[in-house]
Amino acid sequence: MALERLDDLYRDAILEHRRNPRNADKLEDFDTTGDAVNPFCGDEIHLQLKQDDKGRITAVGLQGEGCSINRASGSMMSEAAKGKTPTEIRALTDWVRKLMQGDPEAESQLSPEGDLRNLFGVREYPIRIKCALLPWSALDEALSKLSDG
Amino acid sequence: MALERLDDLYRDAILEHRRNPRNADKLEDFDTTGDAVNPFCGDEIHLQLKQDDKGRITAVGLQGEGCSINRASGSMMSEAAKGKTPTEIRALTDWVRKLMQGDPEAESQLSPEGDLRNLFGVREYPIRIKCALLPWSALDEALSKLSDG
Amino acid sequence: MLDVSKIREDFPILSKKVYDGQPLIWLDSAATSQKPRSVIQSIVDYYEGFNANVHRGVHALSIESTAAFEDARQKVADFIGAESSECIIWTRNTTESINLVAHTWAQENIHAGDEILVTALEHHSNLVPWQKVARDKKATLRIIPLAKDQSLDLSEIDTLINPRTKLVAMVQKSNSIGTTNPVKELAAKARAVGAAVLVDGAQSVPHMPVDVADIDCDFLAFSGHKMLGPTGIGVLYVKHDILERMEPFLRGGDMVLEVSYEDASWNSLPWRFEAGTPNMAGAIGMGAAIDYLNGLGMENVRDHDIQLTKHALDSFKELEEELEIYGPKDPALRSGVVSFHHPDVHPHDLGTVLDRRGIAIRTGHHCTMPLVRSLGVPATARASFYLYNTNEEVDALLDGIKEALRYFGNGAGTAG
Amino acid sequence: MLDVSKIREDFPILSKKVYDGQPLIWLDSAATSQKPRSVIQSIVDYYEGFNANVHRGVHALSIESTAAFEDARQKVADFIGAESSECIIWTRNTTESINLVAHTWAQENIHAGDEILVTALEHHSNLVPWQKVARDKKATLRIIPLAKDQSLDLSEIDTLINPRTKLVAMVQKSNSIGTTNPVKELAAKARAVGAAVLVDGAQSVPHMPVDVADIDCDFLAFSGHKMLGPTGIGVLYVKHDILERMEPFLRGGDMVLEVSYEDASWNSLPWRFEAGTPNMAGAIGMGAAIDYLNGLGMENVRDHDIQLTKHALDSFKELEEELEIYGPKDPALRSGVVSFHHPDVHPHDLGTVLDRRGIAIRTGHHCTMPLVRSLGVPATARASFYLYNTNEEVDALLDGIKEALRYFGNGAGTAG
Ligand SMILES: Cc1ncc(COP(=O)(O)O)c(C=O)c1O
Ligand SMILES: Cc1ncc(COP(=O)(O)O)c(C=O)c1O
Repeated sequence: MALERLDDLYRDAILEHRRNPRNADKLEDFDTTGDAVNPFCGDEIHLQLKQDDKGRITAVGLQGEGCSINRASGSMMSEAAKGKTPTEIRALTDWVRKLMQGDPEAESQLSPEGDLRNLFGVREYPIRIKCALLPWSALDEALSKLSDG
Repeated sequence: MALERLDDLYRDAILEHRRNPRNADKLEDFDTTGDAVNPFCGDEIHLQLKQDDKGRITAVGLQGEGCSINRASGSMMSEAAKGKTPTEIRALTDWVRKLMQGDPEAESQLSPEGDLRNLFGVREYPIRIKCALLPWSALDEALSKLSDG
Repeated sequence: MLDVSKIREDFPILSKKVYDGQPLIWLDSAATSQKPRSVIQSIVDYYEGFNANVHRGVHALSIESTAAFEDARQKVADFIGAESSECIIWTRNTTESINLVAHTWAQENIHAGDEILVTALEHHSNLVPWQKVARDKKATLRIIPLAKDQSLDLSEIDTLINPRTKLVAMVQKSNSIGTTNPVKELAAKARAVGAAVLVDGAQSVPHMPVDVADIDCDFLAFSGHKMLGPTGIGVLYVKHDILERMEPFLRGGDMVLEVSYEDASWNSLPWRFEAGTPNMAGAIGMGAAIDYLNGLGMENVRDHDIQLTKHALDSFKELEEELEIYGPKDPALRSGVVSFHHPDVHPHDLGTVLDRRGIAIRTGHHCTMPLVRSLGVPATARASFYLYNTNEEVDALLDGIKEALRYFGNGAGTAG
Repeated sequence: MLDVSKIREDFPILSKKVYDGQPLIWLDSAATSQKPRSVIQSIVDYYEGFNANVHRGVHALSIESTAAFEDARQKVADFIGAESSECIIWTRNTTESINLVAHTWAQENIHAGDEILVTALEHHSNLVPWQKVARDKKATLRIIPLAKDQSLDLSEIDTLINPRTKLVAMVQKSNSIGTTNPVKELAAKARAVGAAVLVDGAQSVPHMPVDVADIDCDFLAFSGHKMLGPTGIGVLYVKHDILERMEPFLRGGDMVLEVSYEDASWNSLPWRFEAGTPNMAGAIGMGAAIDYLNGLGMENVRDHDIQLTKHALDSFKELEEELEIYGPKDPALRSGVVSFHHPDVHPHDLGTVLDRRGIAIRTGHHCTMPLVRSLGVPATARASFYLYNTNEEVDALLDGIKEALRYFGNGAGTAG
C-alpha cells in the first residue's frame, strides 16, 4: 500500500503539528521579524521574535501559507527556538540544513532536538526539502537583523 | 572498384570538357553579360553573349573558377547556347533544371542536346547539382538584361 | 477513435513501474509528453546510421542527414499548413521561438506609444519577453482579462484591439487550465487594425489540428517535446513575406552567405535564422513524431482529449462541494488539462501522495504565476492528458485524491 | 595511448558500409563527431526510463530527470575546471553560447571607441556576432593577423591589445587548419589591460585538456556534438562574478523567480540563463560523453590526435611538390586537422572521389571564409581526426588523393 511508505514522510508528529501549529499568533511586541517566500510553490512565512535581556528568545510568532512539510517544520522550529540564544539557534539551523542535505554526522545527532527529528523523512523527497527549509530562512533573516546578530 | 561508379558522374565527355573548356575566351564585343557566384564553394562564373540581328546568340565567352562539374556544365552550355534564340535557350535551361531535379519527363528527352546529356549523372550527387547549375544562373541573368528578354 | 491500448504498447516508458511496483500513470503531458518507440528509434538510427553535419557536405552521410533534416522541416510545414518549408525555423523550444520574434521583428516594428496585447492566460514564455519589449520601446503591454470561468472576457475586445495595437500575442490552449482561445476570431480583429498575430501553440499543436492559413497568423511557436518529439527542438513558423524582411537573430556559421573580416551577408530562408550546427537528431525525431501523430489523425487526438476531460469532469463531480476546478465547464472549450485545488490539502502534499501511487501530476503555478495568483490560491494541482491516457487512469487519479483527503483532510486547511 | 581498435567497437556507425560495401572512414570530426554506444544508450535510457520536465516536479520521474540533468552540468563543470556548476549554462551549440555573450555582457560593456579583438583564424560564429556588436556600439573590430605558416602573427600584439581593448575573443584550436593558439598567454595580456577574454573552445575542448582556471578566461564556449555528445546541446561557461552581474538573455519559463502581469524577477544561477524546457536528453547525453572522454583521459586523446597528424604530415610528404598543406608544420602546434589544396583537383572533385571510396572529408571554407580567401584558394579539402581514427585510415586518404590525381590530374587546373 503506497500510503504506508508515505508515513515515513508524513510522520504523526508532522501531521499533528500541521493540524495544530504552535506559536501561530502574531506577536504585537517583538524585537525582530523575518519573512521568506518561495514563489515557485506560493509558500510564505512571516516570523516575529521577542528576546529577553540576555538575548534569549522568549516568544515566537509564525504565520504563513504552505504545505504540511513547510507548516510542520515551522511549527517545530518555533518550539525549538524558544529559550535559545541566537548563537544556539544558528547551530540548530545549521544542523537542520545538514540533516536535509544527508550529512551523516547530522544524522548521528538525531536525538537531541525533540520533534525536529521527524523532518528526517523529507530527505527522501528532494523537491520538498525547500518546503521544510523555508521557515528556517525566515529565522535566519530575523536573527541577522538583530544588533548582536 | 569505387572509381568505376564515379564514371557515371565523371563521364568522359565531362572530363574532356573540363580539360578543354569551349568558348573560354573573354568576348570584347558583347551584347550582355551575366555573373554568378556560389560563395559556399568559392565558385564563380562570368559570361558574355553576342547576338545577331535576329537575336540569335552568335558568340559566347565564359570564364570562372570551379570544380569539374561546374566547368564542364559551363562549357557544354556555351556550345548549346550558340545559334539559339533567348526563347530557345530558356526552354533549354528549363530542361536542364528539370533534369537535375529528377523530372522523368526531362529524362525521356535526354537525346536531343548533345553533350549536355552527360550531366545526367550529377543527379545522384545532390550536393553537386548546384555546381552544375551555376553557369545556367549566369546565363539567366545575361538573358534577363536583354531588352527583348 | 484511438485504440489506446495499442498506442500504449508503442511507449516503452508506460510499462515502467515506479517505487516498488506502482505502474506509472503519466498525467503530466502538458509539461512534457512521453515518446513512442518510433521517435526514440529515429534518433538511434540517426546516430548509428548517418550522423553528419548538414548542408554543404560532399560525402554520403552528410547528404543523407541533410535530406532527412530538410525532410523533417517539410513535414512540420505540412503539419501546420505552412505555405512553404522556408517558413519553418528550427529553435530549441517555444520559448526561444517567441524570443526570436521579440529580438527581431519586434525590434523593427514596435515603437513608442504602440500596444502589445496578450491574454491573462499566458505562459511566462509569452509574457516576460513582451514585458521587456514594451519597456525597451516605451510601448504598453495590455492584457485581455478573464471571465469568471477563466475563459477570455472579450467584452472590451474592440477597445483592447485598436489602431495602436501592433501585436496580439496569445496562447491558443492554456497549459494551466486547458482553455482553448478563439485565436482565429481574434486574429481577424487584429488584422482589421493592422496588427501582427503571434500564436503560442505549445499546447494546441500537439493536441488538435492547427492550420496557420486558417488562423491567418504571422507567427506560430511550439515545442517538439510536448508532441511526442525529442527535447531540444522547437519550431517558429513565420509568414513568408514577413520572414523575408526580418533581420537575422543569432549569427555565425550556416546562416551566412558571404563573410569577410569586416562584414557578412545572409543565407537564404530559412537557414538565415539557424546559426551554428542545428539539433539534427532533434529535428529528425520531430519528423518521426509528426509521422506518428499523422498516423493517428489530429482530429482523433483532440477527440480523445475531450473524452478524457469529460470523464474527469464528470467523475470529479463527486467532490464538487470541496474541490475547486478551474476553467470553462464545457470540454469542447477546454480539454487535455484539469487544474484544481482543495482547501484542505496543499497541492504539494497531494502531489506527493499521488506520486507514491505512481501518478505523476504537476503542482504549482505551471509557469502562469499571474494567472494562478488571480485564482486566489498559492498553487493548483494539474492533471494533463494525452493520446496514451485512459479513463482508468483518470479513475486512479480520483481514488488518489480521495485517499489524500482521508489522510490530510480534517479541515486543517492550507492557510496558516 | 589509446586502444583504438577497442574504442572503434564502441561506435556503431564505424562498422557501417557506404555505397556498395566501402567501410566508412570518418575524417570529418571537426564538423561533427560520431557517438559511442554509451551516449546513444543514455538518450534511450532517458526516454524509456525517466523522461520528465526538470525542476519543481513533485513526482518520481521529474526528480530523477532533474538529478540527472544537474549531474551532467556538474560533470561539465569538473571537465573544464569551472569553479562551480552555477557557471555552466546549457545552450544549443557554440554559436548560441557566443551570441549569448554578445547579447548580454557585450551590450553592457562595449561602448563607442572600444575595441574588440579577434584572430584571423575565427570561425564565422566567433566573428559575425562581434561585427554586429562593433557596428551597433560604434566600437572597432580588430584582427590578429597570420604569420606565413598560418599561426598567429604576434609581433604587434602589444599594440593590438591596448587599453581600449574591452574583449579578446579567440579560437583556441582552428577548425579550419588545426592551429592551436596560445590563449593563456593572450588572456594574460588581455587581463593586463582590463579586457575580458572569450575562448571559442569548439575544437579544443573535445581534443585536449582545457582548464578555465588555468587559462583564466571569462567565457568558454563549446558544443556537445563535436565531443561525442548529442546534437542540440552546447555550453557556455562564464566566470562566476561576471555571470552574477549579467542580465538574462532569453526570457520565459524556468528563468524567472516571480512574475506578475507587469514585471518579473529572475531565478538564481545558472537557471536564469536557461529559458523554457531545456534539452534534457541532450544534457544527459553530454554527461555520458564526458564520462567516456574521462575514461580515456584527455591527455591521451590529444596525444592520439598529434600522432595521427604527424603520420599524415609525414605521409603527405610524398606529394609535397604539388600539395599545399596549411598551418604550422609542428604537430604540437596544430593537430587533429589537415587542410590542403592541390592545384589540379578542385576540392569538391576530390571530396567526391574520396566519398566514393567511403572516405568522408569536408571541402569548402569550413565556416572560415575570410581565412580561406586569405590562403588564395577558393576552398580547401580538410581531413579531421579524432580518437577513433587510425593510421590505416590516413593511408587510405592518401591513396584516395593519389587516385584522384590520376583521374583528374593533367595539369588542367581549377582556374578557368
Ligand atoms: C572553432 C569553431 N567555432 C565555432 C563552431 C561552431 O560550432 P556550432 O556549429 O556547434 O555552433 C565550430 C564548429 O563548426 C568551430 O569549429
Ligand atoms: C502554453 C505554453 N507556452 C509556452 C511554453 C513553453 O514551452 P517550452 O518550455 O518548450 O519553451 C509552454 C510549456 O511549458 C506552454 O505550455
